[in-house]
Amino acid sequence: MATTGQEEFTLDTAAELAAEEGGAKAIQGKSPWAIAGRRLRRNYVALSFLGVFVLVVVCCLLAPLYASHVSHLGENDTNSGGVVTVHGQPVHVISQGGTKIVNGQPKIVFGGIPIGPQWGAAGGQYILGADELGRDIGTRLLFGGRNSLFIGVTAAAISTALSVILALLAGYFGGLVDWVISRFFDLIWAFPVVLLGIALGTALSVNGFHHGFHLFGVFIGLNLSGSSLWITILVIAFVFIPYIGRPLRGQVLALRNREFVEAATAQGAGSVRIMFTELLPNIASSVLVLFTLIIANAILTEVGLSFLGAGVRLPNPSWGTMIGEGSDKLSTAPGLSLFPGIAIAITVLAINVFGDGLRDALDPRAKIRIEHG
Amino acid sequence: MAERLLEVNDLKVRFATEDGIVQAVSGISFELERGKVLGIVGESGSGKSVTAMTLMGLTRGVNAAFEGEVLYKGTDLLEVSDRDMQEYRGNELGMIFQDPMTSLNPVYRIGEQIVEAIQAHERVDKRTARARTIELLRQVGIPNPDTRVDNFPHEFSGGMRQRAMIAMALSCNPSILIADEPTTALDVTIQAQIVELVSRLKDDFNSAVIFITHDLGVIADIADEIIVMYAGRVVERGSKRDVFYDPQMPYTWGLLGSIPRLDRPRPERLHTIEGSPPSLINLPDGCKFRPRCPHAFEKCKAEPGLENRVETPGHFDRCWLDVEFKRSHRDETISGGSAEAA
Amino acid sequence: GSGGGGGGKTGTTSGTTPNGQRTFPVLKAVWATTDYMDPGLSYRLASWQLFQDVYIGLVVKAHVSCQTSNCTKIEPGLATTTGTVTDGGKDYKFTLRKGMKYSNGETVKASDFKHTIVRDFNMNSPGIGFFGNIVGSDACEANPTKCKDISGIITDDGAGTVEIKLKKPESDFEFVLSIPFTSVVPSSTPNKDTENPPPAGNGPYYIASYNPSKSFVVKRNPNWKKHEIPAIPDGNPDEIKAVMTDDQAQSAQLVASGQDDYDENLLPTDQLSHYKSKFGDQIRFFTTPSTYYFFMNFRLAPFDNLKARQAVNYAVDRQQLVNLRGGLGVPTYNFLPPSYPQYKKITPNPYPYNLQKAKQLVKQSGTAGQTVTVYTISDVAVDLSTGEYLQGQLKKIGYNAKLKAIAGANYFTIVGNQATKAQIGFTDWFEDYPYPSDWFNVLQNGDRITKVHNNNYGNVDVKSLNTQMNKLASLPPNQALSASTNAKWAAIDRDLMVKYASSVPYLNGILTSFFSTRMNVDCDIYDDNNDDVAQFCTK
Amino acid sequence: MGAYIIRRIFGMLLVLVAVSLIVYLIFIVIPGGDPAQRIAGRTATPANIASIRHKLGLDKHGFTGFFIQWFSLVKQLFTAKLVSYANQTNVVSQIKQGLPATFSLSIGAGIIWMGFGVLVGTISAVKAGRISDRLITAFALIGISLPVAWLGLILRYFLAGERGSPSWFPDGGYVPLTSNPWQWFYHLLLPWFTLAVLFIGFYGRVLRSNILDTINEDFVRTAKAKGLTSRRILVKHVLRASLIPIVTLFGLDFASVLGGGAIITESVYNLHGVGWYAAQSIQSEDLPPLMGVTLYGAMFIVVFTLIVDLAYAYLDPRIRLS
Amino acid sequence: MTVLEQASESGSAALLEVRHVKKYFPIRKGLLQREVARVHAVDDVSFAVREGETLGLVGESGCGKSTLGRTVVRLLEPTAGEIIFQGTPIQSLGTRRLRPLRREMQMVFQDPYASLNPRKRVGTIVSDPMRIHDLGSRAEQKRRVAEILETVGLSPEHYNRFPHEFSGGQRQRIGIARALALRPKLIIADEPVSALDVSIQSQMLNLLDELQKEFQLTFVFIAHDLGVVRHVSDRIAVMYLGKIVELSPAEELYTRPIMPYTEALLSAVPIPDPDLAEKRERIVLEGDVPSPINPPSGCRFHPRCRYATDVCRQIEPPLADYGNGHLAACHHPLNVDKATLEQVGVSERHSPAEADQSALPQDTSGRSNPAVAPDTRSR
Ligand SMILES: Nc1ncnc2c1ncn2[C@@H]1O[C@H](COP(=O)(O)OP(=O)(O)OP(=O)(O)O)[C@@H](O)[C@H]1O
Ligand SMILES: Nc1ncnc2c1ncn2[C@@H]1O[C@H](COP(=O)(O)OP(=O)(O)OP(=O)(O)O)[C@@H](O)[C@H]1O
Ligand SMILES: [Mg+2]
Ligand SMILES: [Mg+2]
Repeated sequence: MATTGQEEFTLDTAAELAAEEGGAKAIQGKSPWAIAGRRLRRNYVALSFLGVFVLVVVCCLLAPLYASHVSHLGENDTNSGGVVTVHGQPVHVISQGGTKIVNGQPKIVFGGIPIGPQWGAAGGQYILGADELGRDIGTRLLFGGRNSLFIGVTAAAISTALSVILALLAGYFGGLVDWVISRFFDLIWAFPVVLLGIALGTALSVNGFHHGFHLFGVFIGLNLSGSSLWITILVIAFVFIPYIGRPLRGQVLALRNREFVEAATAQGAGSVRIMFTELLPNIASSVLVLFTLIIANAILTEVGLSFLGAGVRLPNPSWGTMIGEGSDKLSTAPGLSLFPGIAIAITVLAINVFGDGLRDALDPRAKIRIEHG
Repeated sequence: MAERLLEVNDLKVRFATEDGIVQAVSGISFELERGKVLGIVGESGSGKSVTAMTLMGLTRGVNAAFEGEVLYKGTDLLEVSDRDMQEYRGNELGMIFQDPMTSLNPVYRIGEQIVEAIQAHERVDKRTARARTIELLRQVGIPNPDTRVDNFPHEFSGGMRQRAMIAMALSCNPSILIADEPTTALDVTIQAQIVELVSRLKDDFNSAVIFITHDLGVIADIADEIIVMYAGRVVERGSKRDVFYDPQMPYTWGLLGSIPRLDRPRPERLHTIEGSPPSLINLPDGCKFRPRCPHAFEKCKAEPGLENRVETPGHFDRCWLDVEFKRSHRDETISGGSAEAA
Repeated sequence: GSGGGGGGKTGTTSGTTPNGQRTFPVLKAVWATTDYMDPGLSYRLASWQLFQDVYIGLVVKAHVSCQTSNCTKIEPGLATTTGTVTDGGKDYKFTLRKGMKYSNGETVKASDFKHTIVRDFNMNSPGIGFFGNIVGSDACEANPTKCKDISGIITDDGAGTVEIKLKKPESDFEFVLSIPFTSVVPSSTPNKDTENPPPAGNGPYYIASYNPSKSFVVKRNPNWKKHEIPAIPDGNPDEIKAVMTDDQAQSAQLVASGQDDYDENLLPTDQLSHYKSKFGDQIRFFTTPSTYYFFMNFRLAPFDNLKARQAVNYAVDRQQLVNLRGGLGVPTYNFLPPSYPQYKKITPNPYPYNLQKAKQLVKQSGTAGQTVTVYTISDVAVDLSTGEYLQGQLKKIGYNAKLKAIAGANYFTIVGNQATKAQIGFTDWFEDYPYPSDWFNVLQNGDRITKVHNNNYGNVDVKSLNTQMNKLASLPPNQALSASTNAKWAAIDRDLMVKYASSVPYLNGILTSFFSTRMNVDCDIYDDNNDDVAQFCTK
Repeated sequence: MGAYIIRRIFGMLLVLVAVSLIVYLIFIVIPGGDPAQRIAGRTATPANIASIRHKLGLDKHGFTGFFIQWFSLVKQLFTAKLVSYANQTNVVSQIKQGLPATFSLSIGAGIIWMGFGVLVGTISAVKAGRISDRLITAFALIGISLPVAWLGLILRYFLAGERGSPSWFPDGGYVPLTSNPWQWFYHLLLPWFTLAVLFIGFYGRVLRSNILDTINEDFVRTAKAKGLTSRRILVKHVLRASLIPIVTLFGLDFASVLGGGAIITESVYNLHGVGWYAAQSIQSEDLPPLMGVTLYGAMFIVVFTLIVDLAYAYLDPRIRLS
Repeated sequence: MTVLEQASESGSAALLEVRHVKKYFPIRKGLLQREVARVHAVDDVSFAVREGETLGLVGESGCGKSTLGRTVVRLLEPTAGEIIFQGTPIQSLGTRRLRPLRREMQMVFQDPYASLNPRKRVGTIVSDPMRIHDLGSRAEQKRRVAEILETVGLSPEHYNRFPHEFSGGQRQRIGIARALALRPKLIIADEPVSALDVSIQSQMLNLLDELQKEFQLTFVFIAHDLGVVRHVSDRIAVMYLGKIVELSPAEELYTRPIMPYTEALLSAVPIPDPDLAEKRERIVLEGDVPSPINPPSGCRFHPRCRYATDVCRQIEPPLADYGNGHLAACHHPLNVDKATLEQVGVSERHSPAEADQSALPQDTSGRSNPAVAPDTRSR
C-alpha cells in the first residue's frame, strides 16, 4: 500500500511529473518495461553513468584508429630501443642501463625505466607513457579495454544464459531435476571463486581446451588454444553460474506456484512453453539486473585472475594483465598499473551505478554475493 | 451525554506518487464518543485505511500532506510532533490491522510483542507485564494463555493471531480502538468470534471503537453509527438504523443491493453498480459517484455537500436527489429482483 | 676412529678470524625461499649459499671472491688433500682429516661418504645425474630407491680413506665432489627429507631449525675446531636468524628499516636507483658466473636453418634485455661467463643489433611467415617480459610469433620434453661448479639429448663439436685445467655461438647484496653465485 | 534437528568428495605437469623418473589409474601425508602454518566489514534520500568498483614501503600475534581494509535496501502503532529483520575468506596465509597443495553454510529445518 | 443410493464424476526424506456434476476446496480415486492425451492479481489458449479475442494493455475470457469473486450467470461465502477438513441444513440488516479447524460440534441420502423427521452395538434455521 519511501518525492515534484506525463492516461497500454524505462529516464545519475560506460566502450572500439593515427604503435608493438622526439629533443623510450667502466671500475648504470606520460609532448606518442618494452600504454589501454569489456560482457552473457536455463529447469520441474541442478550449484558454490577461477584458468591455459567429437565431419565441441580469450571467458562464466542461478531458481520456484502458471497448465501448455513464455518474462527484469551486476563482477574477476597470472595470456593486453604487469614497476612507472586501474574503476562504477538505477526502475530484489578477495 | 473522545474536522490527506497526486481522503468529519462503535464502510481504495492510519499518525512522510483537524480530547493530533505522537499510539489509540499473518513480527514470541507494547507506555517490570499479557490473552479467548504466550506468531492460527493483535492493541487500555478490517482475512466462523470479541471488550475496557470493514453485514452487527465512504469522501453518515433502513445515497443502495443475501429469496439477478471506482488521481467533476449513478442528473455536475437532508438529525448524505424520489426509488435497487420473485 | 681429540682447546663460540675481532652475536637476514634444506635434495642457490658453511664435502670450492680472485679453484675439505689421482684419472683417493665431528656429536667417518651418495640415490636426488661415471653405479641408476651399495666407492673407516673408481677419466670430477650433493652427512641421517631439523652439519655451522618457506636458524657447530679446514673460514656471526620471503620489495624494506641486516633476495629492479641513492655502498653488485640465453631448436623449423638462427641473434638487442633487468646484467655473446679461465671474449662483436640484416636473413632462409612459439616463464616478471621482447622482435623480422608462458616450477620439465616441440625460448644457467663441461656438455652436447628431461633445450647437435666436448670432458685432472685445454674450450664456445649460432646468449647476470647500515660490506666475499654469510662482519 | 545435522554433514562430505574430484580433474589436464619429472629435477635420469612414477602410482593408466591416483591423493591428504610435487613439503603442515595469518586477516577484516557495513547501511537507510545517504551510497559504489588487486597495490605503494613516499605502514608481511601484538596489528591494518572495502560497500547497500523494504512491512507498522520509540523500532524490529540476509552473506563470505579465499589480498601483502599458499601452488601448478587448500576452503564454506542455515532457523523461527 | 447413482438416475448424463478421490500431501523429514506425515487435503470425495448445472463448493479456509478443484483438472495428481470427464477416466492420462480434454475444462482463479501473467498483454493472455491448441489463424484468433473480450464486458481496445492497468474486477473478467477462449464445457471457478468488492462481485456473478446461459456451461463454483454460493448454485456441497459433509440442492441447504456444521456456518453469515442481526441466535463455533495432518477420529467435526457424542468420536458417518438428493454425513442429523430417518436408517446401519440412544436426531423441529428469514422458508 505505501510506496517505498526511498525517494524524496514531494507533492511539488509529483505534480510536475504528473503534468509532464499528461496524467494517468499516459501510461495506458505501456508494458512494465516501458514503465520501468520511464522511471529510468528520470534517473539522470544512472543515465549519465550509462553515458560514461558507452563512452568507454566507444573509445575502446576506436582503439585501432588511435593506434594508427595517434600513437603510431600497435597494441603489441615493442619499441624498447626506440627514441622519440619530445619537445624537439631525442629521448630514449626506455632509459639505457648496464655496466660502464668509470675510472677503470665497472659501475652499474640503472636503466630500463620507461618514458612516462607525455600528454602530447611527443606528438601523440606515449600520451600515457610506455611500458618496459616500449609499448604505448594508451594503445594498450584501449585494446586492453576491448578485451576486458569483451570478457566481462561475454562471460556475463554466457553465465546468465546458462544460469537462466538451469534455473528454469530446476524451478519448473522440481524434484530430481531440481536436486541435481541445485547440487551442481552447491558444488561450484563450495569452491572459493578466485581459487576455482585460477585453478581452471591455469590448467586450461597450458594447452588449451580441445574436447568434442566429430559428427558427419563437423566438429562439435570446443577447440581453444591456451592463449585464447575464450578460456578466461568460459572460466569466469562458469564460476558465476550459481551466483545467478540460485536467486533465479528461487524466483522461478516462487513463480511456479503462481496461479497464472497453473492457468497455462490448465490450458494444456507444454513445459517448454511455460518456461519460456510464462516464467522467463517474469524473471527477465531480475536477469537483466543480475546481468549488469555480473558484467561488473566479471570485469573485476578478470583483473584478479590476470593479476595472478591465470587470466588473459600475454602479450594480449587486458586491464587485468596490465595491472599485473605494472605491479612491480609502481615506483618508476606508476602509470603502468594506475591507468588501467582507473579505467576499470570508472567502467565498473558506471556499470554499477547504471545497474542500480536499472534495479530501482525494475525493482526486483536482486541480491548477489561475490568475492574478489 | 458520553465523553467526546475524538473529533475529526474536514480531514484531507494527499499523497505524492510517481503517477501523480493521490487524493486519498478529501474532507472527512466525524465525532466519536466513549462506548460507541463507529463503522466505516466503503469499497477498496475509498480511503478507509488512510483515515484510520492518519488518526494514528502512521501516514506521515515526505510524500504526504494533511489538512483539517484531528482533535483527540481537544489536542490536534496532526500538530503533535512525531516523538510526542508515540505517547498517543498504543496508549490512547490502539489499532488492529487487516492481515494478522503479516502484522505480527514473525521473529518475536507473541508474549514478547505484547510485553513490549505495555512497557512502551508503563514503567512496569517484565514479570508484571508478562502476567498482564497472559491475562489479556485469556480475555481475548486464547486457550492455555500461560503456555501460548511463548509461541511464535506462525504457531497461531489466523483467528488466534487476530486475537493476539487485539490483546496487544488493548494492552494499555486505549480510549479508542481502531480496527481496520479485522475480519476480512478470516473465515465466517472465526469472523463471528472476532466481532463478538470486539463488542464485548469495548464494554470491558470502556473504550470507543472505529470499526472499518467493507462488509455491511459485519457492520450491521456491531456499529452504532456508520460512515459510508466513496472516493475519499463521506457520502453518507448516520446511525446504523438510518443507514440501513433509510439510506439516502444511491451508492449506499447499490452496496446493499449487490450483496447476495441469505435473509431474502434468491433474486434472478443481483443489483450491480456499473463501472468501477474512480481513480483518486483524476477524480470526476461534481458528484464523484455520478459516472456510476443510474439517477444522475444535471445538478450532479456540481458536488453536493455533506448535509442533513432528512428529518432524522445526525443523518447526512451527499446527494442532490429529492428525498421523496429517493424513498420511492431505492427499493428496486436494494431488494433487486426479489420483489418480482416473491 | 674415536677422534674426539683436542675438542676442548677453544670450546667457546667466541673467536677471532685472521682479520681480528670480528665475531658478532646474531646476523638477521631475509632469505629467498628454497625447495629443501637438505644437501641431498636441494637444488637452489638460496640453500646452497648456506650449505657452503654447513655441509662440507671431501673437497671444497675456494671461499674467495670471483670478482677479484680465481674462484674456480678447488681446495681440500674433509680430506687432507684434493685427492690423489691414479689410473689415468680413473682412481681418486682421499684421506679424511682426523677428529672431525658433526654438529650432533657423531664422528665424520669415511663410510659416511658412501652413505651420502647412496642416500642421494635412495631419495631420487636431483644430484644423482652427476654420479653416472662412478664404477658400479648402474644398478643404482636403474633403480635408485633400491640402491644399497656402489662398488666403485671404497671406504675404510679405520684408515679414514675414501677411494672412488671411475669408468673413464672425468675432467670435472673434482668439481663434482665439491657440490652439496656429495657433501657428507652422517650415516644416521634417514633416507628422506628430514625437513626440520635438517641433517647435522660438519662445517663451522649447522642448521638448528628450518620452517619451510618461513624461516631458519643457523648456529655455530659446537664441534667445529678453529681453523679446522684452512679453506673454510670459521665465520663471524654466532647465529644467523633468517626469515624467508620471495617478495623483493618487502625483503628490501626489512633491511632498509634496519629490522634485518642482510637481504639475500635481489633488490627490486624498479627501485634500484632509489635504494642506491639512499643506501649507497651498503649495496653491492656482483656479476655471477651465469648466462641468460634463448635456446633455438635445431630439430624444428625454422631454427633447423642456420640463417634463421643467425637472424635471431641479429634481432636481439642485448642492451634492451639488460635494460629489462634494470641494468643488472652484462651483455654477452659468449656462452661461458667471463669469470672462467676458459673464457675468451668473442671479438669483434659477432652479432651487432641489426634488424634489417635479420629480416634479410629470414627472407634468405625461406622461413619468413612461419609460426614460431616463444616459450618463457610466467611467474617471474622479468622472464615474462624477456619472452615478450623476443616475441616482439621475431614478429618484426617476419615470423608469426606467439608467446607461451609457463609456470617456472614446470617450465624446464615442459620445454625439456621433446613432445612439447618447443621451438625457441628463454633459459638461463647458473653453474653447478666452475668447469666448462657443466655448460657445454650439459647444455649444448648432441650426445646428451634425451626424450624427456632434456637439458639441451635446443637439441644443439654438432657432431664434430660433440666429439670435442666429450674428449675435453674426459681428461685426467692434471690436463683438465691446462692452458691448451682452456683454449680448446674457448674455441668450442666460439664455434657454437658464431659458426653455428646455436643459441642466443645475451647477458651475464648481476646480483645484488644489500646490507643494513650496521654491517661492514668490506667483509662481503662473493664467491661463485653467493655471498659467504660466514664472513660477514659488522662495522 | 540431530538427524538434520547428520544428514547435512553427510551431504557435506559428498560435496567435499566431489570437490576433490573436480580439483583432481582440473589438474590432470595439465599435460606438462608430470609430477614425476618435476620431483626428479633438472638432471634426472629416466630410471629415476620411472621409479618416482611408480611410487606415485602414476604408472597406472586408464580409468582405474585415474581413481587410484585420486584416491591416493585424498587418502594422503586425510592422513596428513600428502606432500607437494614442487618441493615435497607436507601440505597439511603448510596449511596449518598459514592458519595464523589467514585467521588474523579474516577475523580482523570480518569485524571491520561487518561493523562498517552495518553502520553504513543503517545510516544511509535512515537518512534515505538525504545528502549523507547519497554520499555514502557513492562511496559504497566506488568501494565495490575497485579491483582488490589494484587497491591493494596502490595502498601498499602509497602508504607502505620504501619508495620515497612516507612509509606509514610496513611493506607487507605478517608478524605473529604471539611475537608482537602491536606489530601484528600494524602489519594487518592495510590488508584488513583492503579486503574489507568491497564488503563494506556491498553489505552497506544490501542492508540499506533491506531496511527500506522492512520499514514497509506490516509488523513495523504494528510496532509504530504500539507507540514504540523510533530507535527501538529501528533496532528491534527493522534491523533485526534486515540483518537476517546479511548474516547469510557474512557467513558465506567469512567462510570463504577463512578458507583461503583472500588469495589476492594475501598475495599483494605477502601474508603467508592459506590463500598465499594457494597462489604459490597455483603458480607452480602444484596439485597436492591445491587439492589441500581447495578442500580446506570448501570445508569452511560447507560448514559455514550449515552454520548459516542453523543461525537462520534461530533468527527466523518460521523456518523449520528438515 | 450413492452420489453417483443419484447423478445417473436424475436423467441428464454426468459431465464430470469424481469417485473416491483423495489427495494427500506428503510431509517429508529426516535423513532419507522419509514421509512422516500427510496433509489429508482431500480425503475420499465423490460427487457428480450434470451438464449445465452449477455445483457450489463451500467450506472454511484450508478445508481442501482448491485442492479438490485443482485435482479435478489434473493440476495436481490425485493420490487415489477416479475422475471421469465426459465418460473418460482422466486421473492417469499422460500430458499428451490430456491436452485435448483440457480444451473442455477450464479453470478460473481466485486472485485476479496472481492469475494473470503481468508481463503479457491482455490479447496474448486471452489468445494463448487458442495458440496452444492451434485453433484458427492469427487473424481469426484476434477476432475471437475481441469477441470474447466484448462478451465479458471489456472493450476490444483493451487488447494491447497489460493486466496491471486494470482494476481487480476487470482482471477477473480477463481471467474468465481466457477460460472461455476454448469454449469449454466445464469451468472450475476457484473463489472467482472472493477478492472483489461487493459492487464488483455482483457484476461478476451476473456475468457468470449470463455466460452459463449463453454457452451452456457447467460450473463447479468454489467459494467460502454462502450467500454467493447460494446465488449461483443448483446444488451445493459443504466441505469440512477434506470431506464433503453435506450435499444438497441449493435452496434446501439453507432451509433445511442437516449437518450441524452447515447450521453453524449459516448462522455465522453476517446479515446486513440490523434488526435481523440482533434477533437471530448465533451459533458461535469454538476453536479453529483442526489440522488436516491429523484429522480427528470419527466424525471430523466432532470437536467443535455441540451435539457430539461418543459415537461421533468413534465412527465416521457415511454420506447418506435424506431424500430429494440431499445427502449428509452425520450421526445427529438436524431438521429430519422420523419417517425420513427411518427410511435412511442411520441408527441401524451405522451405529454398531455400542451405538447409544443418543445417536438419534436432535429434536430441532421447533427451531427454524436461524439464518433464513421466515418468508423464504415458506417458499
Ligand atoms: N502512503 C501512500 N502513498 C501513496 N498513496 C497512498 C498511500 N497510502 C494510501 N494510498 C492510496 O490512497 C488510496 C486509499 O487507500 P486506502 O488504503 O485508504 O483504501 P481502503 O479504503 O483502506 O481500501 P482497502 O479496502 O483496499 O483496504 C489508495 O488509492 C491508495 O493507493
Ligand atoms: N502443495 C501443498 N503441499 C502441502 N500442503 C498443501 C499443499 N496445498 C495445499 N495444502 C494443504 O492442504 C489443505 C487444503 O488446502 P486448500 O488450498 O485446498 O484449501 P482451501 O479450502 O482452498 O482454502 P482457502 O479457502 O484458504 O483457499 C490445507 O491445509 C493446505 O495447507
Ligand atoms: Mg484498507
Ligand atoms: Mg483455496
